[in-house]
Amino acid sequence: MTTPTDPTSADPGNFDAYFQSREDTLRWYREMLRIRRFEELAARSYTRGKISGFLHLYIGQEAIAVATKEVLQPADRVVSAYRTHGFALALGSDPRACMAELYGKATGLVAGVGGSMHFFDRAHQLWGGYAIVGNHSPVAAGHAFASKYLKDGGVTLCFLGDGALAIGPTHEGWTLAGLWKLPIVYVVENNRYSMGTPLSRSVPVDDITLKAPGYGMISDRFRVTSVAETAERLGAIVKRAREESKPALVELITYRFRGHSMSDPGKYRGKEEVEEWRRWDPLERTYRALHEHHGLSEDELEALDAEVVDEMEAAVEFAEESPVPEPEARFRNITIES
Amino acid sequence: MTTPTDPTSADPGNFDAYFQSREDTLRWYREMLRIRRFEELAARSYTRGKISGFLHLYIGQEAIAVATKEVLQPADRVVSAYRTHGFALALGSDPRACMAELYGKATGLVAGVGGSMHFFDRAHQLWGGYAIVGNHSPVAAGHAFASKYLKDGGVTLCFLGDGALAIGPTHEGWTLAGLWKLPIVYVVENNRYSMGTPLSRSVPVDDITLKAPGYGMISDRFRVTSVAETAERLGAIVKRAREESKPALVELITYRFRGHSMSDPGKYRGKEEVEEWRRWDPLERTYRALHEHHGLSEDELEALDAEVVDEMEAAVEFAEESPVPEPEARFRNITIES
Amino acid sequence: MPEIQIRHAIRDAMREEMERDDRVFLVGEEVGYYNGAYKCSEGLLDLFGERRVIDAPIAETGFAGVGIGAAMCGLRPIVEFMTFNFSAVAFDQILNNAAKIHHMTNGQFSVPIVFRGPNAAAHMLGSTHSQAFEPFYAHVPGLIVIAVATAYDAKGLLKSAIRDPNPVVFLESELMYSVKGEVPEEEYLIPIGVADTKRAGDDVTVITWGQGVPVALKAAELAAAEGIECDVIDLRTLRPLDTEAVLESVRRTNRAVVLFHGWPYGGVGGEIIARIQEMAFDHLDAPVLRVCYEDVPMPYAENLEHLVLPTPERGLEAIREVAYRR
Amino acid sequence: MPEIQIRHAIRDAMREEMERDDRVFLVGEEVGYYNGAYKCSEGLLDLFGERRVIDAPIAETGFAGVGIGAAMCGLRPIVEFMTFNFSAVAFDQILNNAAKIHHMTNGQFSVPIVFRGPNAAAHMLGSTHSQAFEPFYAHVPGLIVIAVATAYDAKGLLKSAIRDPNPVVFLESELMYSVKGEVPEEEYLIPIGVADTKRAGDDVTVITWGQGVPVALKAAELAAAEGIECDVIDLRTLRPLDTEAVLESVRRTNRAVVLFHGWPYGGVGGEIIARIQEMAFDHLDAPVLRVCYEDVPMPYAENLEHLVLPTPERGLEAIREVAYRR
Ligand SMILES: Cc1ncc(C[n+]2csc(CCOP(=O)(O)OP(=O)(O)O)c2C)c(N)n1
Ligand SMILES: Cc1ncc(C[n+]2csc(CCOP(=O)(O)OP(=O)(O)O)c2C)c(N)n1
Ligand SMILES: [Mg+2]
Ligand SMILES: [Mg+2]
Repeated sequence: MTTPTDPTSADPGNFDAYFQSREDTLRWYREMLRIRRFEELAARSYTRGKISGFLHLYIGQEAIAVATKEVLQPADRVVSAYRTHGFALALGSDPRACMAELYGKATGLVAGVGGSMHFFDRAHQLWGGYAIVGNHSPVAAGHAFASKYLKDGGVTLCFLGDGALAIGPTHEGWTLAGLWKLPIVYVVENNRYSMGTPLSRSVPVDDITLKAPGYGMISDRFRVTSVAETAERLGAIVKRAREESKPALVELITYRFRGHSMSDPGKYRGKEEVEEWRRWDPLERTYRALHEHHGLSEDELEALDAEVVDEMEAAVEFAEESPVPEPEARFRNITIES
Repeated sequence: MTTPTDPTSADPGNFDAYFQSREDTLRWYREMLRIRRFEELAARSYTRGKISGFLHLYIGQEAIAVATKEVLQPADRVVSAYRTHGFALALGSDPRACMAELYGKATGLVAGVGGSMHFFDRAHQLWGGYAIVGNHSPVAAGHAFASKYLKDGGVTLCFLGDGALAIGPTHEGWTLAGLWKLPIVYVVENNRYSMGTPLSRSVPVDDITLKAPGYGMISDRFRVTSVAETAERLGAIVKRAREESKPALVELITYRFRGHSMSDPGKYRGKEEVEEWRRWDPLERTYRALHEHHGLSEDELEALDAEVVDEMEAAVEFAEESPVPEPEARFRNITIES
Repeated sequence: MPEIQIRHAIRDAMREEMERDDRVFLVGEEVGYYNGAYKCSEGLLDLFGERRVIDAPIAETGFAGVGIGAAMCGLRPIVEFMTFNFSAVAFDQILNNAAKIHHMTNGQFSVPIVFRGPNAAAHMLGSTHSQAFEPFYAHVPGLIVIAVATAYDAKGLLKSAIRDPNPVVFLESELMYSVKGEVPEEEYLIPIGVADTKRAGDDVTVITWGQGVPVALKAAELAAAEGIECDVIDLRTLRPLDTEAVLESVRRTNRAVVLFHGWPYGGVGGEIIARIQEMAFDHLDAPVLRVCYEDVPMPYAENLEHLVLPTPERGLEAIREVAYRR
Repeated sequence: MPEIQIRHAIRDAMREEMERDDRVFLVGEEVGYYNGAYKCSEGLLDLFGERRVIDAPIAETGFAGVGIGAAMCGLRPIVEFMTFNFSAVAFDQILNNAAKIHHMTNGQFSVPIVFRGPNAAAHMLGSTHSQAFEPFYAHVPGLIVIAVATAYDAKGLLKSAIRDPNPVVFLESELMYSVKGEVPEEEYLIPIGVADTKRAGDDVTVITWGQGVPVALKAAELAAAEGIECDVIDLRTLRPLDTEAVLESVRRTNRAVVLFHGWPYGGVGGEIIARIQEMAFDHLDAPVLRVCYEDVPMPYAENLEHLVLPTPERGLEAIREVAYRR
């Protein structure tokens, strides 16, 4: 396990410039917490047999989705793989619709036809939700192509896992982005594992940005420890992509605290490893910043948490009470009558 | 048009160390000439309607195939794309069988089922002959995998065009080679064009070896102006791949003097460009080295040429007189009875 | 009416639609400066410039995916595969993205895209370059699949395909690009999903499409010389199938042959037979026969290739057989 | 005989063949340290080490191609696709390299490789993860395609597949991995290309394979309760098809239903129908019907998915219909 900054060498409790604004810190905390509580409840529903199929939790990576929302302008698009709940919630999707989607209900984000892996919410700039590893890379390049073609000023942010680096479609999207100078930022959420496979068994190099020059892309690379820093550095890259219509690669080093999906016990990594990474959990650090640095009391923070839990419990209730799709729904949206 | 050394800045008539040995120079000249004359006659047969389908000529790139033969050991394998006549002849395939293959005759290299794009000659270390751009990259990695698995000491040399850099399968082969430390050398024959597309419209970078670090590969890059230099530098990389079981990338800058295939008039590039590259034609330079440096007379060189032409005319004659495959041949080698 | 080559009918369709709608663009290998590997886009770069006629590197998954992503944004991409053989490396994009995004997103997005290019065997290109791809695409719900055989159909259907809100796989033929046919000067569209009777007859129904059409017509001519009159139905659209047109004919002739370029197992041929026997069971006087490639990878040698391909003679034999005339 | 799960039958087949032949190795995502996404390779890494049980990154084209290249060198790779849905990104390797290299090289090389993994819908995985791939592969000459439905068949056929000199596509079922069945302790092989009658009857032939088998058997049970006795033929090998077994039964029953997991258009279902009507035309008393997925991308919602899938009830309906009992 290597990280750009050895987690033991710095102090995760050092609340630097990135936590200075009380208001922002509180807002980001709340947003990250919303994602975490949503997913914890989704996991509970899964365990209770109310949700089926695959359920991939984003717990540990929430800061990325929240930071993404910070840097987004209205014409921008977010495209991600199948670990998408966090993006949906951060971008503004209704948690009730999200939860109902997991339940396969008619009120779901895509009316129950997609499930956890296939979230799309156009109104909130979420352009997927792709479940075949890497196959969204050229599609996202296509969005950026359209932005350039239509001169709409939009930037596409395409998120992919460290597990998507070996596959050809990723490479082809990057190649066309580099060749055609598309306004796109490819963001590798390097959570160190693809299912049970550590980075060292899926990519020939540890530093993924070593790939950038071969595509004519600039790059950045850092560990995600706060929304603020992530938004700042990601924002700078997005700005350049927007202004110069040039693609870029960002490697975000992060960690998922749960298994790959609900069926994965995560035996391939030790407790200590997980514990070490927990010290850097952005949500946890933000909690401490609020508590220790901005003086929010435990009670205040608990009240906030309760509010968030209420919102998400309401989402669960909504999902449970929603009707299943009507039988005819299975024939909808196959082809469009012209 | 960019080249690592500007063709006008050096003197193509400077016969350096790479042409010192009279014997070697003569041998290499002959081998290159064999390929050129073979292909000129194939082109003639094509124009006469005796050969059909696609015919991709190697004229201008012959030094690469001849140098490859120099560095090969018995357990090694050569895998190439569809521009393969040169490799076949340099590696020792019977020119008669090669020509008969182009004619679609029963006596062809693969009994007439493959044609120009699908040459295979196992006995002479030619493992294809692949006509889908890039899809031999992982297959070649598989040969290298087998060498490592079986500890046979072999290195696989996988040749691909500059046009194969954008496609995913190339990337996946390189990734697995890098990850699994396979004894393979990927050689990009950068002849500056894929069909009518110049490098600048197919790859986001001009220096292809910029890609190597992203795959954990070492690399080399140079213009092909002689068999000797090519063999020396390629040989050094192959040696390292063999001894350390590590993949490498070599970019060879070269040029094809003919169109992409027989049906391509090559209008996308100017006469001057072609003329400029002709000054660097390794065959031409070797001729001049023999004549000017080693003192072979024009008559001697002409006699040699006549010998080679005779060999290739005999191949044409053989092809013309060979029988077409018998009808039953179309049901052969579909599946093997077990 | 002027006679033009199929390649020019295709070009004219693209040109007219590009003139009509700025959202339409063409992307593919050699479509611009080279004017198309088979000259189907001749002159378009000059007319529309690099913004709308885009030379792609060899990255079929990449530019198919870019097309899909652009279509989701409201553009109307035409993606040319130099041949459909090269769509195999983009298979996942077509199967999982083009075909399903409208469905998966509950209609939030649509993918109005055309994938076009030559399909099936040309002449002596060997096994990797001689394949018919309709069995792979017609199988997939969410796609429209079209195969054209005349200049008239090529132009009218391609224009409809470009305007269609769905992903369309549009199959042409390298061998037939220079075949000429009448094309009206005024604008016209041909509806997707409607078969066309290319020759009328009451004895045997011959169902065909794409490169099979001229073979079937020639076979019908041979049959006519023997007194067997064939109804030659050019399906034109393979998905959705114009089942009614086929059934109407079979109910009349009580005999059918399916003649096409492609391997026998399953595919469009199998589908047509399954539907005929299901929906016109009592009308059939003989089993429906298939005339197509032999079940082998295409050999390069001219004589072998000829033996593998469906010919008018093999068509005639099947027609005779279903008519019990051998 | 001991009863074991299908996943263990698969593992035992691989283990035995790996013990027998050092050239056999397993490569795929999570096959090693994770013991297989569906635990089909449990314990194999411990037994054979990293040389022979190889965790691959997500690069299906890459490791399928490596398998093909290694097979050409005389090795005997088993390539696991985590599910066959992910073989779509490796389609070209299977279509153009695995299937054709023996042919293209005039027999200089062979490709003794097995591509295996779960196929077709599992439970609520959505449209990208619920597809049946046999229509794509059974269409292609040069490939062998197998689909198994019992522990006994899985073990015996996988061992044969691993020893077979040809490229084999071996289709399993995620839903059925934990289904138990009797498997002899002593070694046995099942020949490729031979169908198996899973239930005997003289009224209606039900042709099925893979995940369709338990559905067909249940449908046959329901039919039996109504006095209709079904011959349930499990094809087991889809290419080459055991046409004789099908015809023998249909000539007896004069009625047939094809029941399978997968989309209707074309495919193995279409092929079987085409062959039956061609070769047993005079024996058929009713059209052959298909019971399979509805012609739509698979929806996620449980109720919708259930409606799309073939069920014993839908099987029964078709059986009744061909038996003219409704
Ligand atoms: C082409 C393809 N192969 C395999 C899979 C199965 N699969 C789904 S997710 C996954 C791991 C992906 O890991 P990574 O990209 O690192 O994303 P993370 O799960 O860490 O967010 C695998 C192997 C797939 N969906 N698509
Ligand atoms: C996947 C795929 N797409 C397209 C083609 C058609 N095609 C054949 S060769 C070629 C150009 C390849 O150029 P390059 O790799 O530079 O090799 P060169 O011809 O210069 O030797 C193209 C586009 C193909 N064979 N395979
Ligand atoms: Mg990961
Ligand atoms: Mg080139």
